Amino acid sequence: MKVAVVVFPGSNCDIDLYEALTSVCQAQAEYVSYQQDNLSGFDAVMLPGGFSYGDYLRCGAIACFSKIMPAIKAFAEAGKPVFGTCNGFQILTEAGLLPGALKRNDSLKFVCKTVGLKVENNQTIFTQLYQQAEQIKLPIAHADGSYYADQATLAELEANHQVVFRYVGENPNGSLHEIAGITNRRGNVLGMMPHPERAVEALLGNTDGLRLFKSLLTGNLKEAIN
Amino acid sequence: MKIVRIYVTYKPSVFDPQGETITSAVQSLGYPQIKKIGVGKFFDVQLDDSADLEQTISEVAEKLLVNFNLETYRYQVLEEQK
Amino acid sequence: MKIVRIYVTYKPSVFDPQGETITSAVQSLGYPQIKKIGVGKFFDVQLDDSADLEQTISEVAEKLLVNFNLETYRYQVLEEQK
Amino acid sequence: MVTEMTPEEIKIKKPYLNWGLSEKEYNYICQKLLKRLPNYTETGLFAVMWSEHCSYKMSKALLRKFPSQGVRVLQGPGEGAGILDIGDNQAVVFKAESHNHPSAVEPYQGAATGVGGIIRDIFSMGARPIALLDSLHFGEINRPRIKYLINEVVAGIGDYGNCMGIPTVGGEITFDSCYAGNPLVNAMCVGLMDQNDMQKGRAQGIGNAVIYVGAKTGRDGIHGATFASADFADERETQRSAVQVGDPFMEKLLMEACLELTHQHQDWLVGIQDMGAAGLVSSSCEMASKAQSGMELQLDLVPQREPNMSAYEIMLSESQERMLLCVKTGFEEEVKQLFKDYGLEAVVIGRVTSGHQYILWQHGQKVTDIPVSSLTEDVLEEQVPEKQPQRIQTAQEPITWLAQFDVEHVFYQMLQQPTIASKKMFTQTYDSQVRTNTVVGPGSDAAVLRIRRTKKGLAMTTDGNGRLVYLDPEVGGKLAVLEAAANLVASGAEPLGITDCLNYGDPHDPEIYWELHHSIKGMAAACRALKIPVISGNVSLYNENNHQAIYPTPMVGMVGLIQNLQPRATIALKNAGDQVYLIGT
Ligand SMILES: Nc1ncnc2c1ncn2[C@@H]1O[C@H](COP(=O)(O)OP(=O)(O)O)[C@@H](O)[C@H]1O
Repeated sequence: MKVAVVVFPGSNCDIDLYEALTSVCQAQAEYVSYQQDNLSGFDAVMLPGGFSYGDYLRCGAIACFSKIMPAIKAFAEAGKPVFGTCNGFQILTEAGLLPGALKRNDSLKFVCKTVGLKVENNQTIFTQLYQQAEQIKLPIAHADGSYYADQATLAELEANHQVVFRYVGENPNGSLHEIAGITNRRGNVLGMMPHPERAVEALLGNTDGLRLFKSLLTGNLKEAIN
Repeated sequence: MKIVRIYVTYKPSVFDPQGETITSAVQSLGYPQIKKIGVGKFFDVQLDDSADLEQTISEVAEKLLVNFNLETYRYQVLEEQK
Repeated sequence: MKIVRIYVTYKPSVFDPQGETITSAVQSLGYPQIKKIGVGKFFDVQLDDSADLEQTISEVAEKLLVNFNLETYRYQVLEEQK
Repeated sequence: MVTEMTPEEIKIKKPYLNWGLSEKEYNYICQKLLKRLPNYTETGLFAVMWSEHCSYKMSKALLRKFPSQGVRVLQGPGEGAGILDIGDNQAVVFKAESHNHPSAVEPYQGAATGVGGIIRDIFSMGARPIALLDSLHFGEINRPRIKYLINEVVAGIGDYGNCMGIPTVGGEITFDSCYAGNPLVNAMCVGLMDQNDMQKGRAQGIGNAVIYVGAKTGRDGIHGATFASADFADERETQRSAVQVGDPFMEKLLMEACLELTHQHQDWLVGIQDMGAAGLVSSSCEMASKAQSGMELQLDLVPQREPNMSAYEIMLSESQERMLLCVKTGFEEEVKQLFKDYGLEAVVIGRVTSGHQYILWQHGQKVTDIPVSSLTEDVLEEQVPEKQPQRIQTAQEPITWLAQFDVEHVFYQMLQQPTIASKKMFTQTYDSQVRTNTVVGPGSDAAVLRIRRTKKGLAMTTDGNGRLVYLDPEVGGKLAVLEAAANLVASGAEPLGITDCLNYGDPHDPEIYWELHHSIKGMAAACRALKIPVISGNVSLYNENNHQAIYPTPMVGMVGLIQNLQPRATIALKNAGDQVYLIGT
């Protein structure tokens, strides 16, 4: 399996994703510039965290007009896995690949810390190695992570089990329904504010994110998601 | 040259933490006569006269400047310059 | 009840990285007819009728809403409500 | 545009006194260096280059006391940052910088641009910045203005580093009323590099191009020092602002582009330096001076954000996110294209020339023609009288004080001191983990970062204690170094080197100069005893408010090496029943 790590101007967790995939999981990964327009040869696409275009205007808003975006959309429409963390999640919502939006945290401040999460749906290609309802811990680092969608959208997300990760204990940003990560309807696009790529090595104190990458890399959950 | 001001605000149903924070800060500074402060942003767009104003503005707003999940907008032509 | 809208912008000499970035994004989206986009914020202040409008607004603007190192403001009475 | 004074009018009206140049210096420049009267632009260049901030004319003699040699030292003081050998052909690069005065005026942008500046110092050496630390000192938290300062400074530091994707991993925050009118905002950046990628800030090779890259030049921060004390009522009315605004997104692009240039195209590049204090003049003439070259610049080619800027304004502007390169003839187009790919503008603004003149052209006129070294090397070092403060003379005898007190009560009271209490509410707003190398983040003795693909780690800390230095500058200076070293050792690292920020009041006050002298003496003695060289640093003087100086506050930034990084013993107590030892005297 070969993974594309898309680099936008201002992305800064690109290396973290790449290293989690390559040096930790021994997978094949390549950086793909926002100026490219095709993703052929890749089996999965990941959008890293950071501050694309400085987060000017709105987080992720300008990045979703990059040349690579149509290719990412086509990739998602073909049912292949697309993953976005933090700014990557924001880009996916701005591009309409995921519903809703991410607002300024209720505290109005950037917050970097480790939070508790509950795995709400382990029937996805990204979470199949977690237990259903398992509690894990992952780092967050964002100023705009408060998930918002209107009531109808929220009801739909819940009904379709699209909420994959929910904050437990404390809601660090004011997200509605304590939402930390969601998929699209089909389950092949996952966006989440927490950073699993920061939790893949014992040396750095947390390995709860490792199974997300391993879930994806072991592949073959076709049955489970369809 | 025309200048068009586009006003963007949160939809009424969306909680605006900044507005809340500012309102309570103002009240604690001792201004009970202020009931509420809402916050928004605006964009002053300088346009060539040749441009189809209405279409350009609504396109740019809808594609880029406004996120319809959260926000709504209005605009106003500020001035026409020679 | 009155609503006063306070417009806050950077002073003309201050570098506005956000405006620059948005302008070039819009131009590269294919809108050469847009020459420049400036960014500002506004505050809609709901005031009791009893309040001394001019004084209250200038006080609140100067104490809280505006950073005079970089910004300047104007205001406008939007509406008077019963 | 204002008409500029003629050389004769300058001689008579002495505007340079307001720009910080003394009459003695002016006369020396006229009689000994130029043998003519300098024009308006030239006078301005002298004033800024001969300021303490750029020339260290008062502190130079004292800074020589620091040991700056050592087997690991690849680059000592004198460049953008110091460099130390850490084996395996790798090197660690670091420097600290103060942004006290800009932060007192406009705390958010002041702190943010301080961080931006120190990051440029690191990547201009060819290193990738891997960590940021800060050292912040504020007044007691008892007034809204102080709270505002704290929140804005912390937000400014956090937002800049977070956006750049450089983790802010450590630092210190203290509160004391002496900093109420003059907060201290010091930032340190640490970088990592392959030794082959080392760069220098020099311009040599006749005909080689001088290239300007990054943001456009505006009227930002011109005479920052004078602005810091300017009357704000005037600023409001004029609707003008000289505050420098940071653009971390631009800096991120600039950093990636410069790293690509220095790592992959060394054959194109001769030298690289950031435009920091005194912007274009200081970077260009320092680059020429270090290589004993001459330089000619065409100011009309400098990208400008505002119309009608004078030569003086262009040269002195402190607009942020700009770099100056010296590029070999024939590679100009390649360099321009490289920056264009990052969405950045690179412009040839001049050439290295034979001889040693510094020549500026604007609108077809030669506006400056002076020897390069007159701006950099010929600065008159200033002899400053010093005097031991009365309080120290009278406090020679230690007082023994034994009192009965309730240990538990005092313990709780201590924990409530803001200086001692947890700083989590601030450090949580810093991304301390981005780039996934942070083994130990904020809240420990020192931060620890691993070096990927090696077994090694780097530990780093900033420490300073103005109160101790105030009580006894020499002992306090020693303690600052010792505390930093102890923090590294407790984190399992061998201390390698020091950067510092020397924050003091007005050095023309003999007592303050004495404090500066004696605290440097103490620091230097501790450095020698521990064999830790000082490889970079910064001096910030005139930290006063209403003639009340801050405590003399030298900040020590220290970096150490861990040869074999394992999950470390960290500061947290682990198990009930574990024993606690007190080691030392
Ligand atoms: N207190 C100090 N201790 C050691 N070196 C210092 C000190 N102050 C300045 N230096 C060195 O002197 C040189 C010039 O410093 P500075 O003017 O601050 O550089 P920059 O223009 O990059 O800010 C640098 O190499 C710096 O490391």
